[in-house]
Amino acid sequence: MLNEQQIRADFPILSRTVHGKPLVYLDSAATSQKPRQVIEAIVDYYRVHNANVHRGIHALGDEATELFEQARATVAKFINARDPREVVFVRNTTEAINLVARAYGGRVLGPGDEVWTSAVEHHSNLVPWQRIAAERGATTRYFPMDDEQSLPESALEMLTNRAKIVALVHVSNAFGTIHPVERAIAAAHAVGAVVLLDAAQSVPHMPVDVQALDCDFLAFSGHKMCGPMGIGVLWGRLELLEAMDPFLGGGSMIQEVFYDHATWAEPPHKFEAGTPNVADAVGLAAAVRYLESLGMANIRAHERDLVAYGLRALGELPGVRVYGPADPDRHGGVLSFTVEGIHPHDLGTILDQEGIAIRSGQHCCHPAMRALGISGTARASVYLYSLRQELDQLVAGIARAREVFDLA
Amino acid sequence: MLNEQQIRADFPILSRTVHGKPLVYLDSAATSQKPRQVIEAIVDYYRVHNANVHRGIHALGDEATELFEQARATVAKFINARDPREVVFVRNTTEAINLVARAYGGRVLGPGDEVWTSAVEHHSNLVPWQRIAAERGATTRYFPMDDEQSLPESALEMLTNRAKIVALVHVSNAFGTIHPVERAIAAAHAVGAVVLLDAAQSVPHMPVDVQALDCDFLAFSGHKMCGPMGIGVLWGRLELLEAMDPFLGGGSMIQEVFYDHATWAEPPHKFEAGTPNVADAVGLAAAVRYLESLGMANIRAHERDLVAYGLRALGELPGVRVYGPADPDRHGGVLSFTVEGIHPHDLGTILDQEGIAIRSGQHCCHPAMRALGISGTARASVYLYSLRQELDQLVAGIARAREVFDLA
Amino acid sequence: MLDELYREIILDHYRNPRNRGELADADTKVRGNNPICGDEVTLYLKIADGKIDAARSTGNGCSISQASTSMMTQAIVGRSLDDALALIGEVEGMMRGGGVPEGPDLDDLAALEGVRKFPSRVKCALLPWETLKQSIQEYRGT
Amino acid sequence: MLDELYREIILDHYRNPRNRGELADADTKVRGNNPICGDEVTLYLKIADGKIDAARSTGNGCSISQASTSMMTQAIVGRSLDDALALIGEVEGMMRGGGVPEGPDLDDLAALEGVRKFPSRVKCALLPWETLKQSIQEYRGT
Ligand SMILES: Cc1ncc(COP(=O)(O)O)c(C=O)c1O
Ligand SMILES: Cc1ncc(COP(=O)(O)O)c(C=O)c1O
Repeated sequence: MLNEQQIRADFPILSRTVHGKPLVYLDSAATSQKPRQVIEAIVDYYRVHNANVHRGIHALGDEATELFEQARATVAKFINARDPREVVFVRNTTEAINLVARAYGGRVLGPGDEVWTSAVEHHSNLVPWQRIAAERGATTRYFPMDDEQSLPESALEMLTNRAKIVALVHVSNAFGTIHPVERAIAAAHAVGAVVLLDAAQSVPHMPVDVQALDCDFLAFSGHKMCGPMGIGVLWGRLELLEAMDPFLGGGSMIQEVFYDHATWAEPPHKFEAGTPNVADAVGLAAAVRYLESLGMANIRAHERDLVAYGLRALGELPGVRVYGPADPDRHGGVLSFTVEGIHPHDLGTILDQEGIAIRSGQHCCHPAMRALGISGTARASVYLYSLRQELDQLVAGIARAREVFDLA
Repeated sequence: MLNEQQIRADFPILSRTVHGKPLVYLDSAATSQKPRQVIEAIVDYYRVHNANVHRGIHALGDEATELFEQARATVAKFINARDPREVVFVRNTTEAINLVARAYGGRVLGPGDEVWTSAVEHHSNLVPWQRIAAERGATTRYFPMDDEQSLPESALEMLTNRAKIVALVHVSNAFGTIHPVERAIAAAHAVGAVVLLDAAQSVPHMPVDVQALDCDFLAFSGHKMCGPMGIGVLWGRLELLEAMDPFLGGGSMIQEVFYDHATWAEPPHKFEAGTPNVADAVGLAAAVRYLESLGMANIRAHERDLVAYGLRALGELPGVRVYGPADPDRHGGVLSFTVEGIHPHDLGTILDQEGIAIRSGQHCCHPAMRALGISGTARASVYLYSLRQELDQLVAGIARAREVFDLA
Repeated sequence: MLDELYREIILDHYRNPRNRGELADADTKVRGNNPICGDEVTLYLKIADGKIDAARSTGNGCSISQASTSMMTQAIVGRSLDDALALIGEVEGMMRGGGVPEGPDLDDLAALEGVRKFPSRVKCALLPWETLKQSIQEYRGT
Repeated sequence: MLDELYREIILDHYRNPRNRGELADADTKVRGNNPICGDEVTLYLKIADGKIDAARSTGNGCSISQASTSMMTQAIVGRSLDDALALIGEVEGMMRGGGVPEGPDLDDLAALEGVRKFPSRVKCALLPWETLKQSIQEYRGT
């Protein structure tokens, strides 16, 4: 069980007001708020240790390098990576997926090959594959979704050995679905494909173990897990990272540079060109320690409770349709819904006047929305600091919106 | 004139000690220290405004978006860009150059075409061009350097209309040379090539006006100009940015996404895939305001004074050879030198014991070092918070090193 | 404050959009969309002698974008292309704090004034007007 | 503290490197480098019956890397490849806080112990030893 009061006191922003009302922040799937422990880690880095890394010789440089590599080790342990060298620091999930698309996909894909994703992917797990597939003469294919916006296991039979890469969202940001990725990973491996998991919405919210999952690449963003913006993680199997092309070229990713060619450093440095974002890597490590101090299983239990509560409360409202699995065991901290007669955008504005922050729209999932024949949904997403009482306020806000639109 | 005492009070790290001695930070070319104004801007962002941007509908999202776009406008004005849409936020100089290499170079380069850089480029302005040229069947060529490690104007005659891109360092991080880039830009334009300036070491240290320079792309890093790590800038002419391919694919950079294709947003968003580093963009804007409050011309005058002082002092030491122009008007805040009988690395360690942080090695310029037949240099680099007295300490430290090596 | 956004006249245009549907013999057909919220408008114009003879629209989105579209199709019929361009400018100006457009058939438009207090909704109100601008530019081949 | 790093014996090996130069009939020739500081070592080995018969080096770099190289070429001649591998392990261990290697021809090596208080210099001291490891692996074809 999480100590709600203590946790909320850790997040300075949660005590502010919006339009004169206390902030009810239900947009954590877009980005999470930051505890003071993370903010303080960044401040401490800049006030005391700041230097460039891996260029050593002076004390600050040594300290910064040690903090940076410790941050890598902290993240590696958090997702149970075999080796810290499997952790590449990037800006965000989007960059991580682009890195794999180009440096792995660009190497292995050829005409006739297939990249599989699903009907419910975030644009960040669609566009990079569309682009590299087009460049290499390969094809992108899509698993369909069932009527709970979940990946049906039967769809996995569509995989053949033409599939070289399977790139799947672990937990959907648009519908909250926790997809049965274990089966998908096994099915992909059975046809010889490697699997990238878009873990932007899973790593922040539940225990994730790359060895237990047996995936090949995992991508996630610091800013969605109590960490700072500007830092994200690509985890990859060491042997895959070693065999891959580099991504960006420049300082730090090289072994030796000549006028006519260059040789590459080993992973992870091979993929970290230029001055890395040391301060925010240090901030991310503080976020990981914060999450670990609460326990990822406890965080998931807290969110599961909220989602079960929210699914029930929203389901009782007239004209409300909630997307994603009805079973809270298969539903992450995202409540995605529509209210008949009120466009999600209008609902968002009305709730904002009550201090309630939700997100409305397509949630970077145009194709999925088009497939469902809707122009978007309203999305309330919870995190470790969210309260049942905030979902009550959401429900009251929806009632208010129905009044504004003369529906009540 | 800068108020030295007041400035030093703004930088918390400058009051720390190293090995029991007060820190003498002479490694600002690697990364600059951060004033409290910048640290506070980041803290304020996370404590009060944090949200994802461009996804609106709630007050925090509006505030974050406004801060982010204001930061863009602040940076645009700082370099005298015509339009804030010409400012693309990236991680660092390295990413900016890779972006142009791929999204512009990948589009315009073909067999027989040439990309020109110089003999003294940072790896970040070499490797991306080598890679894209190899991919497109084009050739990389290099302007030679004269015996002050400066670009000789006569070399510009080597350009023909096979040159499509000229990518030059504005101020050399390895030798401090302020290159005569205006002439190079005119020469490049005369043969129809576009010019990218690697301004990592110029924008932080002197007035830079993209319209006066008449360059086509400009790349620089926030962390070298009192700003946070993890944020950098690519400036490009709007019409070039509009004509370019996108770089990374994903959220925010799209107009519409379908299962089989996608269409792109306008610049700058077209190049900013995924959640941007809002907090550090806000921090960078605070850094720009800090620099502007001091005045870039004053900062340059301060550094010119230090460099003139340092060139004289180092030049008087036995066995010391200083690289780069002897004329301080053509020499940025970088003092790069060797001491006979003492390897730069050893010098770095000995100075570190005195609390003096310099950098030793090849400064990400392997080819230039190889061309000079040296295995590296020691580099002391100054910034707005540096003092003459710190250069005196450097000189005393070198004397101490000569003792350790029995040379005194 | 919400009352200023959701004025009765806006909700009326939202629920009962005017000039709704395709226009078979349209001279221009342009689609505009807002990638963030998913609002979309397809605008059909019939143009003769530099004048808008008919305007219809399809699409979907929030009350503001759809009401604005409906009001616009009412307001522009009978106007010259140059007048329409000027009107676009006036509506944009209103969103930045300028006055409300005045003239025949423009009364309803004043109801959009309240949108400017909701910065994230200004885009919604302007979507049809940007689509109109693009339609005129396409028609004129510029 | 500097005295522990720059012991007289290290400076001596730096100024007067032993076994310097190429080895014409070498069985292995391997180049190691440190991309950050530019230290480089090329190591030549003559190997017979699983034993190192001769070792020479070229290259350049800081006092620590070059002294370590010089000491290493002294220490390994006459040792079996397996003994050399074990010695690499001992030197690595010394850098992480273990004891100093003991045995014939190993006295000088103890002078490297002070390097471990300078974390950014450990890489310099280990460069020749890593190059040796790679040489043995190449020789054995693994
Ligand atoms: C001249 C020059 N170019 C490029 C870079 C690369 O900058 P960054 O590491 O911030 O990408 C640097 C700094 O290291 C530099 O000094
Ligand atoms: C499932 C999913 N994938 C990818 C992303 C992209 O993450 P980022 O914007 O941090 O790159 C997000 C968040 O927006 C997401 O929810």
